[in-house]
Amino acid sequence: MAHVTVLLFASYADAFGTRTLEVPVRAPCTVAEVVDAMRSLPGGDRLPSEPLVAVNHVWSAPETLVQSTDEVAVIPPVAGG
Amino acid sequence: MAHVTVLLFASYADAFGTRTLEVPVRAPCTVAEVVDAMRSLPGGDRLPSEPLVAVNHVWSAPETLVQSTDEVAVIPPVAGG
Amino acid sequence: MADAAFTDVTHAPLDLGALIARVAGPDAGAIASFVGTVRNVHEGRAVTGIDYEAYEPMASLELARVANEAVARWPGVRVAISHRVGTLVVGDASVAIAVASARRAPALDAVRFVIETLKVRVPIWKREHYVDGTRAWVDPTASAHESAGA
Amino acid sequence: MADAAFTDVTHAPLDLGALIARVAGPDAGAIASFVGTVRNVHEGRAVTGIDYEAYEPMASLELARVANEAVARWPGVRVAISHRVGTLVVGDASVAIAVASARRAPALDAVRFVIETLKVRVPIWKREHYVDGTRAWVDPTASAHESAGA
Repeated sequence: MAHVTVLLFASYADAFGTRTLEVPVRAPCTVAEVVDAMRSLPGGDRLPSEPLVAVNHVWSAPETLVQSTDEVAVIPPVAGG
Repeated sequence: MAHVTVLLFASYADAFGTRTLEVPVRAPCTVAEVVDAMRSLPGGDRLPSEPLVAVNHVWSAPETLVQSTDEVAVIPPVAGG
Repeated sequence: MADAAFTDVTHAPLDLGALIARVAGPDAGAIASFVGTVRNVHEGRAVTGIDYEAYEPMASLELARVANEAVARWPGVRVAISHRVGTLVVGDASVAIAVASARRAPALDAVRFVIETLKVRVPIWKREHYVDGTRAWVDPTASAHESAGA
Repeated sequence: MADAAFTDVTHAPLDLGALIARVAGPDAGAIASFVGTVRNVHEGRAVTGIDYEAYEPMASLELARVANEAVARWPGVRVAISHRVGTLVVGDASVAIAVASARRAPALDAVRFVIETLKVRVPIWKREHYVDGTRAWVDPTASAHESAGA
């Protein structure tokens, strides 16, 4: 089955019970499509309406295209400092 | 002769050639009167129109009264930091 | 004197003096700095420590981007930033920033820019440990107040 | 933890770490600091050192007044300030300021207030040494630029 692997951290890793989540969506697709597909997985109800996403270590917009080789991270509200 | 002793520092000490100047004015008098009396002394032409003055370690206005027991300092533009 | 921007994400204790030494130089008349430390209370709850977690490769890159943006915005400044990750106790420094410049205003402005910007852009999270033994991830977007970090 | 305000005018080299230690504490999440150092150029002239002269009893009092005003304006902050006097060479620190507070904004604001205020209020002067052997008192009111200090 086609999937995109998403990195998770902190409260999102707790919510989904994993740090690397296989999201059932076929690349290339948009960041928004990856997030939408995550909502139907266990823990997906804990995502906010528009979570932060980084593609290849760069903050990315919902319409950004994701390739199968990209590193995708769905990121909880940051709280460094 | 009546006088007020004025402490001098930095460029004013250089201008008057001393760090303690006896200014020929009778206390009690105002800060402005002390400064005016300094202008007729050698170096007095180097004073600006309204130099900074401290009386007993507090910044003081031209109309502040000076007593004979006060510590009076006429102070060049400050440049700390 | 070092490059204009030094940044790192580290598990080791922070050393502000070392960061200052990195940015100092005979052309610098001003060195402004900031240290964020773990404090003992957050929204009225006693805090004993904080786990700092980072998405490390991106956090390192984003920290460098913030430093480089400061250098671009205040030409001539030198910036050094270290962010610690791992488990910290009350009083430990979580972030240290040093900025040197010829004059004081750019150094002060750039330090403020760096701390404000890294807090919203660098992917680092903190989980507070409370005195009652519970732990919770800090969500600045869900809270009217800020956390026990700086 | 020390009193809310520590200040001194000293002939000894400054130690920012010691000032930070004075203001740090488990209730502080933020420590902002500033160090002014002698830099190697002023208005295009090469500077080799600076004599700092103070009206010492008043400078000590005025520095304490500035620190206390910062504490009054940003309640809860702790402030430590040291100003060095004597002959300094390029790179030497002439002033060091550390401010701790629960949150970062008051610490950053108070450090800026302290350096800006002490520069116009504390009776300290500097005489720059130029590479050609001449010396001159710095008069900020007579110059479009600032001096080789911070």
